[in-house]
Parts: sequence; C-alpha cells; structure tokens
Amino acid sequence: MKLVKAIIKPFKLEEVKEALSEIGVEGMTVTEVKGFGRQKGHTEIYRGSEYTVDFLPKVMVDVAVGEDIVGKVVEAIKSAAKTGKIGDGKIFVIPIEEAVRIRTDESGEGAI
Amino acid sequence: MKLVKAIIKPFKLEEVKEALSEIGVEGMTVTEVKGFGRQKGHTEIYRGSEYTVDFLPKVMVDVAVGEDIVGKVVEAIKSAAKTGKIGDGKIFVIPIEEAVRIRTDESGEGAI
Amino acid sequence: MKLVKAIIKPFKLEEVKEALSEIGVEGMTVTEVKGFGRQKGHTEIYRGSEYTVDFLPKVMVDVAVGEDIVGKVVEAIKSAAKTGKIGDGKIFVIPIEEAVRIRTDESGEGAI
Amino acid sequence: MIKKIAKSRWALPLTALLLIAAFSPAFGQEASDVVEAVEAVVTAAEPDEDFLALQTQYGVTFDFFTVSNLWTLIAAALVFIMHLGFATLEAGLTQSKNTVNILFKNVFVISMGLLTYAAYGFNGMYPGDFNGFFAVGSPITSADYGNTDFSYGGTGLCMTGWSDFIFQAMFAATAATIISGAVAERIKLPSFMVVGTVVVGLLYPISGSWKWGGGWLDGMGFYDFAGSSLVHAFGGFAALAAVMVLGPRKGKYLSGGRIKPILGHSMPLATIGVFLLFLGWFGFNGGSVLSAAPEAVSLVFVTTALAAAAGALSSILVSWTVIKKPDLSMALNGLLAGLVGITAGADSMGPWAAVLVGAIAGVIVVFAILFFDKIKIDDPVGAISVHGVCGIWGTVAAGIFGGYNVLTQIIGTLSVSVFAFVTTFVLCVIVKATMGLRVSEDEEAEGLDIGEHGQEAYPDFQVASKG
Amino acid sequence: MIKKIAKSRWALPLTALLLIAAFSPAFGQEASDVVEAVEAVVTAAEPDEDFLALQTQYGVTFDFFTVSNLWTLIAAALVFIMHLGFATLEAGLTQSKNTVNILFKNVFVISMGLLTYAAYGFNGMYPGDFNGFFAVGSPITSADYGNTDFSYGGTGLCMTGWSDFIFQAMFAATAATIISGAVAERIKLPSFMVVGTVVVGLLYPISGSWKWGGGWLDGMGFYDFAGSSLVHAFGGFAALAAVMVLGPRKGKYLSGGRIKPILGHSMPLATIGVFLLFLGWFGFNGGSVLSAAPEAVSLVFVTTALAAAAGALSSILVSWTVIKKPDLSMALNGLLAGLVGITAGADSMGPWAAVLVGAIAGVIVVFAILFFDKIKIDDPVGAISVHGVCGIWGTVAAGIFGGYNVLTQIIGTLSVSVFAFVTTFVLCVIVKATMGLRVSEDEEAEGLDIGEHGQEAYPDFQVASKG
Amino acid sequence: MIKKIAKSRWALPLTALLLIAAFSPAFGQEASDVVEAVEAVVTAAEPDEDFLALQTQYGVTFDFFTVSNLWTLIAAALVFIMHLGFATLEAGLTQSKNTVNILFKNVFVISMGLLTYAAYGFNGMYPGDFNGFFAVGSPITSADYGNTDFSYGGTGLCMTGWSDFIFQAMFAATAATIISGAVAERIKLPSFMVVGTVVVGLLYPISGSWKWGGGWLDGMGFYDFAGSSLVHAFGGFAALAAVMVLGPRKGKYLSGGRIKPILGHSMPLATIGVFLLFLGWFGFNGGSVLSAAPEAVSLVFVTTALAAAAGALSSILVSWTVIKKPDLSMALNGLLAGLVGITAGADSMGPWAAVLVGAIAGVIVVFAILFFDKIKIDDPVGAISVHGVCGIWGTVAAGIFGGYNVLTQIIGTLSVSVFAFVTTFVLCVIVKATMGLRVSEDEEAEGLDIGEHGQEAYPDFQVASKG
Ligand SMILES: Nc1ncnc2c1ncn2[C@@H]1O[C@H](COP(=O)(O)OP(=O)(O)O)[C@@H](O)[C@H]1O
Ligand SMILES: Nc1ncnc2c1ncn2[C@@H]1O[C@H](COP(=O)(O)OP(=O)(O)O)[C@@H](O)[C@H]1O
Ligand SMILES: Nc1ncnc2c1ncn2[C@@H]1O[C@H](COP(=O)(O)OP(=O)(O)O)[C@@H](O)[C@H]1O
Repeated sequence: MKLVKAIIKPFKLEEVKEALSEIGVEGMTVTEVKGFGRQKGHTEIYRGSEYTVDFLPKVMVDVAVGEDIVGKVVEAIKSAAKTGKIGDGKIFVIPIEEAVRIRTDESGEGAI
Repeated sequence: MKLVKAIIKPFKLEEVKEALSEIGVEGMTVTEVKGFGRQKGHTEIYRGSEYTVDFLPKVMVDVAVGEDIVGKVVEAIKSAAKTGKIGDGKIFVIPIEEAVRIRTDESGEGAI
Repeated sequence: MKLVKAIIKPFKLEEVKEALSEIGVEGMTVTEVKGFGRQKGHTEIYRGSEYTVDFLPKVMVDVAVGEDIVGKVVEAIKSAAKTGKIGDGKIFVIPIEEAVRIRTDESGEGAI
Repeated sequence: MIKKIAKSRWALPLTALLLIAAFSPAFGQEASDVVEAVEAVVTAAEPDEDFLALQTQYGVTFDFFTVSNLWTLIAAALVFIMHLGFATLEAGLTQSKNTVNILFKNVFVISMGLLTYAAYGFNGMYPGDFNGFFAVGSPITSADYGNTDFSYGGTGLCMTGWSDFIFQAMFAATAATIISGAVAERIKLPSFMVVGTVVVGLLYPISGSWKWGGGWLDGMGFYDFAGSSLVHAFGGFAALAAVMVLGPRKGKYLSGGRIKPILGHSMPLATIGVFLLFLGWFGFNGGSVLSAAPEAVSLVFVTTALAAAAGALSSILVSWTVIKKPDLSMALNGLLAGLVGITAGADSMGPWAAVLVGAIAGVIVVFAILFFDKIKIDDPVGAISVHGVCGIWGTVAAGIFGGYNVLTQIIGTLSVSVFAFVTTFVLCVIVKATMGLRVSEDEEAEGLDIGEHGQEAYPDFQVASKG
Repeated sequence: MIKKIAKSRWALPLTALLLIAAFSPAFGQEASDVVEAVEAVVTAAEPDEDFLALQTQYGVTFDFFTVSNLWTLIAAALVFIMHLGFATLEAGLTQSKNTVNILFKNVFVISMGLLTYAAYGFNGMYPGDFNGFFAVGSPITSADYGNTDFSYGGTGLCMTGWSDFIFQAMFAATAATIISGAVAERIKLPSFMVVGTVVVGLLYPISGSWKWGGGWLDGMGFYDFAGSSLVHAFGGFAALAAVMVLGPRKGKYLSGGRIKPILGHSMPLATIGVFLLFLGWFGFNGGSVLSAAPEAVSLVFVTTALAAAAGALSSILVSWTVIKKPDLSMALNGLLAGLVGITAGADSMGPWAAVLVGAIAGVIVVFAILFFDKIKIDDPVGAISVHGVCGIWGTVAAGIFGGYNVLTQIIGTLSVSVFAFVTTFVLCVIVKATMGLRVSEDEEAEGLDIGEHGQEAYPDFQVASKG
Repeated sequence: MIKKIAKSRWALPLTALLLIAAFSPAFGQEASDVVEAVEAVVTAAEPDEDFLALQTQYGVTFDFFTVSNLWTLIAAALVFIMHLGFATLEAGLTQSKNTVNILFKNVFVISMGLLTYAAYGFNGMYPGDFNGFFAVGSPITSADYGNTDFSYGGTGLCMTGWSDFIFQAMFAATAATIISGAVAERIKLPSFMVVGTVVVGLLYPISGSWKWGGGWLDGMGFYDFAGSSLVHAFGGFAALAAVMVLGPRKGKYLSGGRIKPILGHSMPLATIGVFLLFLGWFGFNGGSVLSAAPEAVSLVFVTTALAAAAGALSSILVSWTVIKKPDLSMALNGLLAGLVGITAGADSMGPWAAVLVGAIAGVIVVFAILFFDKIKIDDPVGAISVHGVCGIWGTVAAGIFGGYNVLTQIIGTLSVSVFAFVTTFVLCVIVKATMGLRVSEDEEAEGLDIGEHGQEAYPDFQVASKG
C-alpha cells in the first residue's frame, strides 16, 4: 500500500475530492497547511510598515491506496488540481507497511 | 523505526494518549485534520439553503516508535480509539529510516 | 528521495526556513501541530479550577529532498531549531518512492 | 416624521396629526377625529409671550424646548450606534477574508455621510419652500442654527438647527450602509466609495424632500413616520439595483439551480449587530417624534419593541416549519424586519397592531430571502428583503393600521423605491463602464482584505478551507 | 422601586421614603426622620392647578413629567442593552460549538419576554388592588396608557403607562436570561423555550407583585429598590433549580472529586458582555427611581458605579490570593456581583456604604462559585452565584446599610428565592418527564449548534480539540 | 470645561463665556464681544425667587436643573462606555496571546479609577479655593452632594454633587487606559497596576486642578473645553514616558532600521472599540457643557461628529497616498484623532472649522505614528500619536479657531504634557528599579495570558504561528 500525499491549492480541494470519488477512492484525510516554494508570497501592510507573507495557505490531502491504483490516483489528483499556474503543488508517494481499520480490526488493503 | 499514523475521532484523543503513555510511549504529535470516508457528513442549513458537510473533524496522531513495540502501539491505539461506530478511523504504519532528537543530536531509536 | 519531517518550536520556524533556503531547498510545507513529550505542559486555571495543558504548540515542517542532500538538510534544521532546552523536537526521515509537480507533470527528483 | 417642513404652513396641523396619532388607542381612527384635533392644537398653540419671557429671564430656554432638544441629540447618538450595528452584522454574515473590507466601508460610509450631508444633503432635503420635486442643496452655515426661541424651526420644532441637522445626518448614511451589506465580498472599494457617496449625497435627499422636506408626497397626504420608505425601502432598492449590476458571488449559484450557501464567519458579530440596531431604533423611531412629547415618544418605544419581538418570533416559527431548523440568521433578520415594518407607523397604532405588523414582516422576510436566492439575486446579509421588501410592507401597514389612505401609501412607497432603484441602477452601470465595479476572480477567491487593503482581519487564527 | 402601586394609597408615603432615602447621607437613618419626611411631602405635593394649566396651555405637559418620562424610556433602552450583555457574556463563557444556540436563546428570550409581559405579565404584576399574593394577568390595552396628566399612575408616577410598561418589560426577560446561562451547553432548545416562557410569563410576575405590585411583602415593609431579590435572586434560584434537574455537563466532574473545567471560548465576548451589563445597570437602577428627581437618580448612579468597582477589585484580590492567579472571569463575575449587591439599596445609602456592599459581594461570589463547583452544581457562567447568592446579600445589605428592618429583608428575599426555586424545580421536572430536558450525549459532544440548529458559529476558523 | 470652580466668584463670567462661545457662529470672535456678553449674562442671571418657589412647591426642582442633571448623568454613562471602547480597541490591535491581560487591565483601570477618584482625586482636582498649583485630595462625603437648590455648585452648575463627581470620575480613569494600550504586550501586570493607580489617583488631579479646578492655567485664560490637554495629552505623554522606560516589544525593530510589524489579532474588535469611543465622545464633549443648554450641547454634537468624520477621511486619504493602501487601522486612528482634536474647542467654533480641525488631526496622526515607529517608540495602538500629539493640536486649534489666545493655549498644553511626561517617567523608573517593569523574554514570547493569568482568551481556536 502507498500513502499518496498531495499538497494542493485550497480551492481545488472540492475538485480533487470528486476526482478521487470517481475512481472509487472512498476515503481521504485533509490537513490545512502553509506552503513555501517558488510561488512567492505577497507583501502586506500594517500601520504603515510593510512585511512579506512567505507562507501561503495550501491543503494537504493524504490518501492511502492499494499498489494497483496508485498510478490512477496520482493521475486523478494531478489533473484535478492543475491550474498551470505556479503554486499548484506536489504529490509524494510514500510506502505504507501496514494499515488497520480501527472499527473492524481489518488490516491490509481491506482496511482502506 | 516506524511512524504510526492514526486518524481518530477527536474526543478519543485523551484516551489514546493515556493508552500510549501506559505502554511507555513518551511522545507523540497531534494534528487537527478533516476526514472523508464511509461515515457521511451531515447536512447543515444557512439562510434557507441546505448544504452537506462532507469533511468531518478528526485528529491525526503521529507516533514514532521502535520496531519492537510497533505491534503493541497499534493495538493500544486501536482499543483506545474504538467505539465500533462508523468513522472510528485508520492506523497506518510507515517506515522511518532515521530519527534525530534536535536538543541532544541523539539519533536512531534513542532519539524517540 | 526522502521526506524530512521535523517537529520544532513555533518561534524557530523563521530560522529553520532561512537555514533551508541557504542550502538551496526551495520548498517546504508547514503544519500547526500539538506536541506531547518529555517537555511537560503547564497548569492553567479557569474559574478556580486548575487543569494541565499536556499538548504544546509545535510546528511540523515537511521537506522532500533528494538522497544526496538529506544529511545537509537534517543538519541545517537541527542547528537552526536547537535551543538546547527540552522540547526542541524531532526530525524523522521517511522514504519517498515518487514525487510529482502538479503544474508541470515533472516527476522524480526534478519535481522537488 | 415631520422635519423642517415644520417651518411651512403645514407645521401645526401636522404636529397635531402626530400628537393625535400618538393618542390613537387602537388599530385605526376616523379622519374626522384628526381634523377636530388639528383645530384644537392650532388654537391651543399660540405662544404665551409672558411665559416664554418668564423662562428666558433665567438665560434658561423654554424647558420643553430644552428637553426635546436633548432627546433629539440622544436619539442621534442612538442612531449613530446603528452604524456599528450594521458594521458588525455585515461583517458577521460574510467571510473572514473580506472582514477588513466590510469594516473599512462602514467607517467610510458614516464619515462620508456626515460630511456630504453637511455640505449639501441637509439643505437639499429640507429646502423650505420648493417645487416639491427637487431642490439644490447647500452647506450648513452657523446662521440661526443655534437659536432656541423657535426662530429656526418654528413653534412646531422644539430643537435647534444643530440638533435637527445631526439627527438627520445620522439617518442619511444609513442608505449607503444598507447597500454596503448587499454588495459585500465582490465590489471594488473605490467603486463602492463612489456609488455610496452619490447615493447618500445626491439621491437620498431628493426622495427625502418629497415627504420630509414638504414635497409632493407630503402634499398628497403620504405618511412615513420614521422612514420605512424614505430610508429603508430607498436603501433596499438601491441595494437591489447595485446587486443586479454587480452579479452574484462566484460559486454561490451552481448548475441546476443548486445553491451553495456562503457562510458568514461569525454569528456573535452578527448578533451583536442586530441587538445594537434594535437599541439604535429606539432613537431612530423615538427621536422621529421630534420632541419629548411623553405620549408620543413612549408609545413609539412600545410599538417599536413589540414589533421587533413579534418579527423575531414569527420568523423563528416560519423558518422552523419551512426550513425545518431554528435558523439564527433568520431570527436576526426577522427581528430587523419587524423594526423596519413598524417604522412608518410607529406613532400611529396601538401595541397589538404593532405586534401584527411586526409578525407579518417576520414572515415576509423569510420568504423574501428564499425568493431572492431562487432568482439568483445574491444578497449576503438579506438587506434587500429586510429593508426593501419590509420597508414597503411597513409603509402600507401604516396605512392599514394607522388610518392613512392606503392607496396614497402605496403610491408613495413605490415612487421612492422605483426612484432609488432606477437612479442607482444607472449610477452603477456608469461606474461599471468607467472604473469597473467588481474585483478580479482571483481577488474574490483570495479575499478583498488582502486584495484591496493588504491586511488580514484575524492574522492570529488558523483559517479552514471550505471542503 | 415603586411602580403602579403609586396608584394605591401608599403612593405618597413611599415616594417620600424614596426621596428621603436618596438624601440619607451616611450608612443608616432613624425611622423617625422618615415619618416626618413623609408628612412633609404629603403636604407639599398638592398640585397647583394654575401651574399645570399654565403649562398645558402649550400642548406641553408638566415639564417634570416630561423629563421623568423621557428618562424612564432612556433607562428602558439601557436595560434592553443588558440583554446583549447577557448574550455575549454567556456566549463568551461557553464553548464555540454551542455559541449559535446561546445566541438564539437570547434572541428568543427578549422577544418572548416582551410579548408575554404585554399579553399577561404586566397586569399580573401590577394589578392595582389585589389579595397581595396572586392576581391573574391580562393584555395591556391602549386605554389611558398615553395620558400625561397623572391620570394613569397618580401624582406619584411621572410617566405614561407606555413608559411604565416598557421599562418593566425589559426587566422581565432578565429572569429567563439568567437561567439561560446556567443551563447552557446541554439543555434541549424547545424545552428551554417552554421553561423560559413559563418563568417569565407566569412565575416572575407573581413574586414581583408581592412587592412592586403592592402585595404582602410590600405591606410588611420589605424594601427592594431595583430588584436584588425580585429580579436577580429570583432568576438565580430558578437557575439553580433548573441546573439541579438538568445535571452537569458531561466530563466536567471527574472521579475522585476532580474538576475538569470546560473553558469559555472567548474572553473578549465575555468582557464586552460585562461592560454592557454595567452600562445597562445605570438604567436598571437609575430608572428605578421612576422619575428624574436629581438627588435620587444621581445618588443611584454613584452608588451603582462604586459598588461595581469595589466588587471587581475585591474579587480580583480574593482570587489572586486564594486561586493564586488574577482570574479575569472572576473579576468579571465580581463586578457583576457588586452590581447585583447594590441593586436593592442603591438609593438608600451613601457612597462608602455602597463600596462596602460591593466589596463584600465580590468576596462572596468567588467563594460561592468555588462552592457550587465543589457540590457539582455546574453553572457555566456563574449565574447562580452572581444573581442568586449576591441577590440575597444585596437585599440584606439594603437592610443593614439602608435602614430597613433586616429581618423583614431576610423574610422577603428568602420567600422570593424559595418561590423561584420550588416552582421552577417542579416545572423542570414536568418538562423533563414530558418532552425531555437534555440533549443526547452525542449531541452534547458534537455541540448544540450542529445538533439543534444545523449551523456553526465560526465556520471559517479551524477549531482545536481539547487535548 | 468649567467644574466646581463654578463655586468661585468666576462662576457667572465663565458660564457666560461658555454660552457665548457656543453661539459663536464662525471661526473666531472678538474679545470685546465676549466681555459684553459676560455683562449681559451676569445681569440677566439674577434668579427670580417667585419662579423657583413656584417650581419647588411641587417637590419638583427647577426643571432646567433637573434636565441638566439628567443629561450629565447620561453623559457619564456614555463616557463609561468609552472604557469598553478602549478595552476592545486595545485588545483588537494586539496579539491574541495577550488578550486576557489587556481585558483584565481595562477592568481593573475603570474600577480602580472610580474608587481612587472618590477617595482622593475628585476633591484634589476641585478643591475650591487653593494655591492654584496643588491641593491635597480627600474622600467624597454625602454632605450637600445631593442638594438641588444650587447650594452645591452655585447657580452656574445645574447638577448635584453626585452628578458632578460621577461625570468627572469617568474621565479620570481614561488617563490610565491610554497608557494601558501603549505599554501592552510586555508590561508586568502588578507594575502596571501600580503605575496606573498613581497616575489616575495622584497625578491626573494635579494638572486637572490647574484648569478645571480654577488653578493657575485657568487664571491666565487657558481654555480646554473637554480635555484635549487635561485628559488626552496628559494620557498620551504619560504613555510616552512609560514606553520609553519600558522599551519596544521584542522582534519589532530589526537590525538595519527594518520594522517587523506585530499584527493586531482582531480588526472587528478594534473597529467596535472605535465606534464605541465615538459614541462615548458625545457624552465626553456634550456632557462637558455641564448643562442641557440647547445651543451649546447641540453645537458640540455637531462639531464633534464632523471632526471625527473629517479625521477618518483625511487619514484614509493620506494613508492611501503615502502608504499606498487604504489602511483600516489608520482610518480608525484618524477618526479618534479627529475626536481628540476637537475636544478642546468643540463649543467654540462653527461646523466647518471643526471639519478643518479634524481633518488636520487625521493627517497629523498618520505621520506621528510613522514617526514614532521610526524612532523606535513602540506603541501598539497608537495612543501616543492619537491622544498625545493630537491632544496638543486640539488645544492649539481651540485657540486658532475658537478665539482664545494661542500663546496661552500653547503654554497650557505644554505644561500639562511636560508634567505628565516627567512625573510618569520618574514613576516608571522607580517601579522598574523596585518591582521591575517588564515580563521575561520567555513570557513575552509565550504571551502574558498564560504567563500572568494562566488563561487563554480563545482556547477553542487553532492559533497560527507567524511564519
Ligand atoms: N521540497 C518540498 N517539500 C515539501 N513541500 C514542498 C516542496 N516544494 C514545494 N512544496 C509545497 O508545494 C507548494 C507549491 O510549490 P511551489 O514551488 O510554490 O509551486 P510549484 O509546485 O508550482 O512548483 C508549496 O507551497 C509547498 O507547500
Ligand atoms: N483511504 C484513506 N486514506 C486516508 N485516510 C482515510 C482513508 N479512508 C479513511 N480515512 C480516514 O479515516 C476516517 C474514518 O474513515 P471512515 O471510512 O469514515 O470510517 P471507518 O474508518 O469506520 O471505515 C476518515 O474520516 C478519514 O479521515
Ligand atoms: N515518539 C514521538 N513521535 C512523534 N513525535 C514525537 C515523539 N516524541 C516527541 N515528539 C514530538 O517532539 C516534541 C518534543 O519532544 P520532547 O520529548 O518534549 O522534547 P525533546 O525533543 O527535547 O526530547 C514533542 O512535543 C512531540 O511533538
């Protein structure tokens, strides 16, 4: 199994969720994060002094999936999250050695 | 070493923390997350229009542990977090290749 | 590729970011987390009753990097985040099997 | 509400009408009673020079004048606080990424409103004798504004010109504030500033003069005690026009008629706003008596409070049965609807009539809000329904329960509403063509706080993206 | 506080008592003085028809009447704002997942309170002559409520019936609001609405009539100027009964007597609430003079403000020494305790006595809150301690420092408190048996905002789960 | 503003001056006019015993006295609400980790201020005849404070001693509140409590007595209607001294003159604060007329409102052009600047002069804030610029546009400012040496809420660390 970790633009979350549902992914976990990267932050002003906000709001989507569909999942996220503009984000694939569904004690791919 | 990543119901955090302390786990990192899964969200209403909230508040617990106790840790979390109702969450086990304690430069299992 | 996951004290974020930029790391993702560990929380009081806050605010920095510079990155974070006081935090190194840049479809180290 | 017109020959009859109305115990009243009463007061009101002399001998003005003047000033302060009410209500019912912008607009509106009204509006709205349709305004001067011997406003007006001005000025800014809520989260700041300034500075005084300035509507016997039409319907329909030119917020109306509500970010702020508006309304209506006449002011307090309460309860009932949930935002709008509804006839009906008027307004507002959403008129705070629709209802209700000619009331409220709608529509079209009316899609998505002000309202807090 | 009873033969003596009390320079006073003073006023107060005539000749009422009436109305507006104070205080001291519910309850309570009081309570509380224990209420009518020639309330009452009603109505809703805070975060919305309505509509007027309606407590010389007992102790002990039937919030009281405090979600909201309550109290106490009599009203302002200040400081001192921390929520409760404490005798003592009364209230409230937590009475906002316990203290203090019979004061405050407790207890038991009183465990955990209203108070913000 | 001095032989001339000033239509006026007017009033004001008798025969006081007394009390309530305004403004412009501390300080300041002023300050500030520089204070007593026959304050003062006291007391606490904002986020709580108490209890009454107590500044013809100097400049320069001893917040001023702004955590709170201050200012200035004299009070309402509006607009204009962004926090400060600016001469100039005074204040405040940041004077809320700098401007402006001797005005405002600065500086140095003034670096980083109070302001919300 793999953990597909995608960092995307917040307003793309809805579309990514739908894209994943379509290919049968039934679950995901979403985290509010701040991103730093090529896409530079904007400068704000407060009481006359300027300052730059380097970290931009992003959303991190964690999806655990079976080996077989990893490719499809990455594809789905990629096409759903893409705007073509800088700051679209990244997808990382990380190995999962074991998975458990708390409610049922199921483990392995069945747990996802 | 492994990173045990558990996604649980928020009000179970306290119990999970205690269960882990009991088996000697001295540290963990907790993140507020939103979960999407079999447990369907509820519909809310605002100024007359209904809408469904798909993402439910969950808590993600990251615990880095040595190979030896991974099983015990998963067990502890599982029994502490279980309500038997849908939405209890998942536990994923991910490999850690290196761990460092910033304060002491210790590394490896000793760092955890 | 590796995912370097560092849990640090919030007010150290700025320094860590600069340290990473210096060694050429162009991106990172930051998450607000709560930490539980050796550093014990403080007791607060509300309307006459005391209670202890076990979870302390921490910041988790995720950095995906190529094999070659993992060591440098860990070093950089370590020295930037260190105060020597308890609660400085941890660094975990996790394997990444694949990385994709959504905007460009680049994958592999080039995506980071 | 009878203002400078008091200067005109209508002063006493109208004052009388006002006082009578206040006495009117129950739902309606015979025109005949009114006429007699008018006679009564007219004769009764010849000032007794001796008494005036006796009083002024102390460097003290006629006490009733002093009390009335003081009440008008306190009422002005209460109306002022309504602007904080609007600011918090609008901020609460919109997203946190646009909060700085909303607050800024409200600070601007009250400031701009006071100055334009002093520079032009006041004398344009109360020109004394004029053609009844339009008069050019002029700056207030210090001449005779301070007199306390009735030489400013005539015996009908127990206040100084200063008090008359400041009370009126606090009203004026309301019009633009009503618009501000309806166009929130997508209008360009400079464009809003232009629209708001023209509406408050030029348009509001025109329709205002038709009635309170002694213009044509006043001539035909139209009655609008404290402004269900002249202030609220005016603002509500100006808002409707602005919203129609501006269009809905992105993402609110989905394909297939589905509506994705855009949630307000703070219910406490919204609730604070409504309570402050309720408080301010005691000045808005109570002060419109234009004197401290005990029976009138106290009756107005009672009808105002009961109508608000009835509006809240009926909207709770309706939303609970229709929407199946006790919706706080609907209860808040219902309370305001009750207040807008009673405003035109607060001095002209008994307590139970007021309850009825408020309750009906509370029902109307719920369906109005649902209706406007159905036809894709996107009004984040419900300003069009609360002020526009219920403003019309209130004016008609004043006819039904206050004993005024219902047809005249309808003619009056419609002419004001249409005037506000048409002129504001044209204005917005012009602004759109010249400087542009709407922020870019990216700015709308990111929020106007960063886009227009480069500031955040809550930098310390972690914001949640809508799933 | 003397209300419609002014109609009864007690009017003048009591008015006198009031004025005298106001003059009373220091801590106590001799009964003999009072008697003399009573004589004085009785004789002094024969109205001089000529003067009345002179005044009314201008369609102007007796000026003192006008001023007093105006002040009563302004005071009513100030008391109104206390309801916003309660709303924000209660919202601030509870969790964000129950905020919509709290706000909704407060909007409902003021609206329901005004209407039930108009439909039944007012005339049930001020029935004129009655058996002294209970009178059936009836709706207000417009008959003579607008008269300004004292024909409504008699020479003792310088206001119209409308003013009398609206001022009283604003008080009435307070009782239910006090309960609302104590039962927060776990009571079913419909059940609360029933309990609140019965308490405000039926119960409050009964004990109110005992004193302010000229009933048996008034007959025996009991004194409660602005309602330490009739309003605050009543509400506080009604709240105690409700909390006892309802039980504590899940997770507050742990095994082994350990207490896990459930934190309020916004200290700014709570602080705004307390300042607004302080502001409103100037109307609550100041308006209870029932006229603009300069010495009485101004003394009341001073005693009220100083008692509040003393209550805040003493509770800061106590919490700092006992709890070892300068606890803001305790300081806020201490300030309110001082206000509740002075309410019964605000017109009957000098400034330094007021400071003492307030300071003692500030000490009492801290220990009361700790005590109720120890016996597992879960009161999220401290309403029982602030209003109930300090309400009793204030009534007794009026005896000690105001020169009233202390025993009578004790009898009076206890009978009101017991009445409130018993009747509300029975009421809650019945509601519990019939419609149920408490939300499900799941709903309590998830929050009443989603459960009861399907709404969130702060949808934009990321919420933190309690570790 | 003329207070107890009314007791002295200056009473009538000064009252006259006040009234004349109120009438003054335009920018300035000739000294000669004043003199004549003084004569006029002095002769006119001999009380007619018959009329007084006629009135008092009803146990009713001279109506003008009653109205004026009531207005002073209502004004006191309005000034009270300014303390909530300060509390929310300061809380909004500082970080959420220090919010409990800010709120606590504000609750303490108003409470402490009322008590110290009652125990010492009032009689120290209004000693009657004294050397003109310093008088020892004493507690208020009940003796003659309740009299309504002018025996307390003389014919010049239409209010009871109670009213005089409570109105003044609400002013007093302001001084410490102004400091509270400037030293926020880093001062030790106990140290602040000591500093605040000494400033309000001992220092404020001294410079206050120089003018309002009839001291040397009053003798030389210095004019400060409602306290641009005596309250605001005093508070502002006391704040400057405290900030200089205390030093800036850690991390604000970086190497190479770079400034890293420390953002306030809630713009809605800040905005609520400013609107409440605006509201309260109607009482602050309007009540300073010390009577309900229609022309004076109504003129003051107009000048106050217009100056505030002008201040907001001009600061918006300036910040937009200079900083390139419409900065909300600057608009808020500009509005306050306008209010502070008009305070010294609100009764002495016409509306357009007031607009000018306010507009200039709005420009001054923006540059003052930028200036103080440049010289590393760290003032989180801009108190020094708003109250200090604009307080001086306002006093001078009263000279320029109000017809007072400008040189005298400058001497007066500088002596008060210097007095406040020097004494507070010494005070803070002593406190620093003895009990320490500043919290530890760790506590400053973690926040004073946990450090000083062991409490959080928003426990339910996820806080974001500054990147
Ligand atoms: N090396 C990295 N490790 C972890 N997260 C990264 C890394 N690089 C970028 N990110 C995340 O991806 C987001 C987008 O990256 P950015 O470089 O700004 O644009 P793009 O993805 O289009 O190149 C960043 O805001 C950050 O959250
Ligand atoms: N494939 C997945 N990848 C990541 N997180 C998941 C996945 N499936 C479920 N989750 C997380 O687990 C939570 C509970 O899962 P859900 O399917 O709702 O109930 P259950 O765990 O009882 O089957 C979800 O809210 C989500 O946060
Ligand atoms: N086993 C662990 N797994 C995950 N996170 C941990 C673990 N141990 C510690 N942490 C994180 O590191 C932070 C600091 O650890 P702590 O033991 O308090 O101090 P130190 O790192 O100096 O030993 C904790 O607050 C927690 O967020």
